[in-house]
Amino acid sequence: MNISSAALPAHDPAVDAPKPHHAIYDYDSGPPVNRGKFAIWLFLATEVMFFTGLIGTYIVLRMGAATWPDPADRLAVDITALNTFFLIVSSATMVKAVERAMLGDNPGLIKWLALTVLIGATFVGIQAYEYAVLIKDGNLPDVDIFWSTFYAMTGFHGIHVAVGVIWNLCILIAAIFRKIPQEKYMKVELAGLYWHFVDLVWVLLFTIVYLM
Amino acid sequence: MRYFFTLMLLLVPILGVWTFVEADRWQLWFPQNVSSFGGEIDGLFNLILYMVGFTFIVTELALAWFVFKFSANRPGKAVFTHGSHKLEMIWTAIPAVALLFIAFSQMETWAKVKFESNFPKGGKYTKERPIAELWASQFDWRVCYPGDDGAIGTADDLERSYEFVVPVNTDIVFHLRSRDVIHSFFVPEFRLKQDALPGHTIPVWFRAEKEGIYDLVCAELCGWGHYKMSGRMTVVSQAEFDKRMADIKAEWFSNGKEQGQ
Amino acid sequence: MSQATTHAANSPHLEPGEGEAGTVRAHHDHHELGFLRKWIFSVDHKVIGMQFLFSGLVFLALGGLMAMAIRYQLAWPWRPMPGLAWMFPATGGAISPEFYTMLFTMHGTIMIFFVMIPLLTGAFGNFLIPLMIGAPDMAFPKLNMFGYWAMVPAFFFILLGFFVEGGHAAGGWTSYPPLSTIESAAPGSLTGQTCWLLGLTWVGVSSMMGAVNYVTTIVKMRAPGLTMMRLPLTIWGLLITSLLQLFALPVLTAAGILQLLDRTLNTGFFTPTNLQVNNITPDSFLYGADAVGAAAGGQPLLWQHLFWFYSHPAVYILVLPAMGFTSDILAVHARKPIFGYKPMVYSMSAIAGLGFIVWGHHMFTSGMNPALGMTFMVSTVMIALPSAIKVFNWLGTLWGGRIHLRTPMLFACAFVSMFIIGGLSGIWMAATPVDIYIHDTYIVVAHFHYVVFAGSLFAIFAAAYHWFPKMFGRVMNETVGKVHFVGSFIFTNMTFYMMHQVGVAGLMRRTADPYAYDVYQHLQPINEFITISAFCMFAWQIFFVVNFFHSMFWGKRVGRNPWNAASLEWDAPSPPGHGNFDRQLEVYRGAYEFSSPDVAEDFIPQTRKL
Amino acid sequence: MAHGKDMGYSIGRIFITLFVLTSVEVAWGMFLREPRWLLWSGLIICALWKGLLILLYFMHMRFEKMIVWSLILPTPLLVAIVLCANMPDTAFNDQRDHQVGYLIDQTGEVVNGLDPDHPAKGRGKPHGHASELEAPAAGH
Ligand code: HEA
Ligand code: HEA
Ligand code: CUA
Ligand SMILES: [Cu+2]
Repeated sequence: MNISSAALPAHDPAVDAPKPHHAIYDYDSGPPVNRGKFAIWLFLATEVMFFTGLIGTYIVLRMGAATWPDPADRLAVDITALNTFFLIVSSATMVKAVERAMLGDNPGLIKWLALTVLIGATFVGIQAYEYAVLIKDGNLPDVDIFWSTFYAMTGFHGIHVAVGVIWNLCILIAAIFRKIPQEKYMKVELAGLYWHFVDLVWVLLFTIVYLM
Repeated sequence: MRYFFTLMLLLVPILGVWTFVEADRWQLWFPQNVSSFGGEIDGLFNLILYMVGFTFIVTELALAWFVFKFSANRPGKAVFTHGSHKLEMIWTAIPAVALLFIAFSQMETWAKVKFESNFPKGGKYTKERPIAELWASQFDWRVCYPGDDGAIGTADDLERSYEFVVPVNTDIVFHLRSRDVIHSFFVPEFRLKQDALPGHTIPVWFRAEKEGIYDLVCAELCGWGHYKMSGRMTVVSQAEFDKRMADIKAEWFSNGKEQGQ
Repeated sequence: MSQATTHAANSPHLEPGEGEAGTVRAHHDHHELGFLRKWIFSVDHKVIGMQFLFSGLVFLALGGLMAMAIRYQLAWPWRPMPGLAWMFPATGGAISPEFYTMLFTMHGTIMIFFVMIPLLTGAFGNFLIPLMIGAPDMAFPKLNMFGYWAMVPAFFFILLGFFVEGGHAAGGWTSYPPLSTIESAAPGSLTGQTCWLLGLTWVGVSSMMGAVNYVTTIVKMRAPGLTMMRLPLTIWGLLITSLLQLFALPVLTAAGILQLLDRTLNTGFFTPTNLQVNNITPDSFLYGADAVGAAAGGQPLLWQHLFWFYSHPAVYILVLPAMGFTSDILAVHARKPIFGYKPMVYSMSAIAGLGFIVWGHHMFTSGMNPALGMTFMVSTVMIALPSAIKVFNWLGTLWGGRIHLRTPMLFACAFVSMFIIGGLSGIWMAATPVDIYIHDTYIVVAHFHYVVFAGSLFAIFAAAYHWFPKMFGRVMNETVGKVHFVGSFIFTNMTFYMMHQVGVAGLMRRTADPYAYDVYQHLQPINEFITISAFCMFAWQIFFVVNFFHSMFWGKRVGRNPWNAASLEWDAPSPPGHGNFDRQLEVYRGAYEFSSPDVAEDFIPQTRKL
Repeated sequence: MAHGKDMGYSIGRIFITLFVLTSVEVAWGMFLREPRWLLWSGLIICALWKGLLILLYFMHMRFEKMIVWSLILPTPLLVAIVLCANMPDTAFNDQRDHQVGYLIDQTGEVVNGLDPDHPAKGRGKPHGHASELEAPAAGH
């Protein structure tokens, strides 16, 4: 063989052996954004694409339908409108919670976060009630394409809300038992970003599914 | 060793080109073409073949040559360069032109075959009055000719399974439909393929220029029996076609409609 | 740059993401980890990479075995497979048509979702990203661990499918409805398809977690001085791949969930009304026939659009990291800087960007609006342009080099050689009128095996040989490696090149017995030739398997930097310990300063200050 | 800490605006059902406005750097691409035998299941009136 088998640099145990104890050299490069925030926005971008799949399906199917029932005839717009208000209120309380966390005001954080969790849970509860009534009336997802799309979209949004409630609840528990120090406010802010996103999706869904 | 590896890399373009040259001899080339636009499609295939074939030979030879030349044991260091702006421009611009040429050269034929606005007009068969409806289902083909009234979906329709008879040298338009899952109408000799989409009626046209019997192949996976979902495309003269239609009609009405169902 | 290079041993313990710029922090819990913490529930990116690597290899063997069964059937249809009568008692060892459809469906699914994506991004992505950017670990080590653990339900469901009634999914890896949604349409559509969908959803979850982590790590955790334009191309490939996954994959997840609803709740997103399967209207379509009916009235093309919106970018997910590996390996072993580094980065980005608007080329004959087909053709043809730039730059990198023909280099050259073949046949298919004829023929099969098998898998082999010393502190045996290369290269070409020819002759893919048609009968000898080549290729991989495992324990020990490469991973010990580096790195240049006349050696590590 | 200690805007003001917009939207949706274009454009404007407020203020995007924007900016483009490509094949596909939403009814006929004039003929039942409908005849 020719140069392809040229001698490789020799192994030197003194230099090359793995060292069990390393210091962690952690350097923060790139744009001045918190890593967590950066990651959560990436995640929200994937969520946008996920709901694009669902809402896009709804839009093209609806445009391709001969007729589309007036949602007001089939859905209880009034209590859902109330639910929409709830979600907006909970977004506002979430902002307050983040603000308190930034200021290092743990009791304030607990108060506002608890309120957020409560209102969020109410939203889920009302949606569950809405589903129960609809299902009792025989309006199952397999009845027609209106119901199929309705359940697919509101169902996945509902799951997102439930996840948000659980996430907030975890932070709430941490705040109660361990106290979230000021410099860790980012924990709250990340949950907040997700929570507002879920609210934002609902704003669009409510308009498209219930009002249009 | 470098001789050996260079030879291996060289064999790729050499044997690669050789198989394409010899393919026809081994019957590994297109089946005969009998449709009016098939020649154009073959031509476009060959046009791309020559263009990419040229690129293939040049790049593969360059690769083999570089590996050979520059793996030689020689003194000194490798050439120290980070690239060349001018070269980048050249090898961006030339392929760009070539690729745009390829893309635009395809459009006319595509429009001719698939655009509904380009379907043959004024002939015997049109989009509105097709020669037949071709139904695909797991795992067979059925043809539904209109009866005397020339319209499909009426009581005097004639149904026939497996064989689709059409007259030669005539612009044929038919409707492709599916009863269950997606299938695909494919006649290699016609260079024509179109999926049969359930819930859709897709108009398809062709013009067969040679009499004969051709295999009708299902080209989209449609279940376990996909491989045997064959049909037969029979192209006959106009006189023969009229006779066949009369036969089909006689058979259809003497056997009772149920049998064809 | 002003960052602390001193050992700030007493700095408070911070969680990742909260370190201020230039923080150096020390770990105090240096106790030995138990087996479980170290190998199973590890948060160390190197161990997680290994987990992906080994599960990927196991699935590679499984997918490869399925390919062998496929080839057997295509050469000698319905002939009992020797020694396998116990597996298929009903047929005496022969492959039934139902089983054949299941075979290629699962072969495609496993190879793409359980082999290539986990190997490229999961294994090499995990292992290389922190090392090549000089970071101690991923930005979110726990998330990284969950990324692998999300694969566990995926493994479970995809394997479960083989044992359910009716067998595994059999609608092709593309799973077009209504074949995949109507239970009576195919045996695999009973329960197998549901397992398939669940498995894919979990792969999606895993990829999403991984991708968020990779992008954050690459953007936020580069060593001081390592600007984006100094990153190795492997990292660029992985970064762009991750972005593709983030933006494309959720659409497939949504579509998969809709198909799951179609199957389980009888919705009808993808099923038009009034179908008659097996000549009867399926029960579930009839009003009142059973408790749950079916809301048909959907659109089958919708699935195809949503599926390909992901799965076309997915094929670039399969190739961009491979292109990155190839670039690195070519430069190192040719001792030359990458020719045109910036054009390489831009062309990868262009491939990814264009990759989002070409998916319709899989649907030219599907009944898609032909005007759409026209626009998709133009964008598809144009995607060859950035690929061309890459090919020419690889050739430019080789030109004037001092090439060491070691095994990784040979595989990398083979990648270039065979990616060209696969890419060029893509142009035929991109041309709409030509695709009318060649769609779903073996030309397509030849095309994508040239890019995914001869391309990406060869790049994975190259990467395995190249980074093996970093993973295990030992090199793989050179001679056996070369033997592995020679056989693989020859048999791969013998197997897949001839598929072009049978494709031009019109042979269709996904047919259990092509010779049921007269037009294809003369193709049997050539198919036998392909099959025998494929068997040889499969058998030849024994050289890789033995070499791999033998070298892991008994290979020749090497130092930190056996190839004299310049990028950061070679600065760490081999194998790197917890936290990767034993000093604070500082980066002064790009990763490809080979043969510079400024120094005596033929390379300047990124970290050396001149 | 990356930025100052207060949110940089009045939470109350944004909240009130959202509140009012939602009220307007619901009222609009309930009472202004004809003409369609007016209904839809009004609703879309309200929804987008609300969404933008949430994005800019609650999610703090107004105060974020370009890098954060760049993570989310590709999505509207991709959304548009997905929709545009699907429109001709699903929404405006004239090769379809039936438009979206057609079903087989009790009599075996293919009907428009979404037609509000024949709720009992198709399968959609109006909200809360299920008990008024007869149970369908079993078997087919
Ligand atoms: C790694 C995976 C990978 C890659 C990189 C590609 C790359 C490309 N693919 Fe491929 N493709 C697949 C994986 C891949 N594909 C798979 C898996 C399928 C089948 C799915 C299924 O149906 O099951 C498929 C199917 C497929 C089809 C559908 C065929 C059909 O079903 O009818 C088409 C059609 O346009 C296509 C086109 C292309 C093109 C144009 C490229 C281009 O990106 C290639 C660009 C590269 C080059 C062109 C070579 C290098 C360039 C030069 C040397 C310069 C000069 C060149 C010229 C001037 C021409 N591919
Ligand atoms: C990455 C993707 C990938 C890979 C690597 C392969 C590899 C192979 N494929 Fe595959 N193939 C697909 C993706 C892939 N394929 C897809 C997507 C389809 C379409 C499916 C569909 O239509 O739905 C397809 C379809 C397909 C068909 C068409 C079937 C049909 O349409 O009827 C054929 C036929 O010849 C085939 C053959 C082969 C062969 C012979 C190999 C060989 O190269 C395999 C050789 C095997 C090995 C090289 C593995 C060796 C094992 C090891 C190295 C393991 C080491 C293990 C340890 C260390 C533990 N494949
Ligand atoms: Cu019908 Cu394949
Ligand atoms: Cu593609």
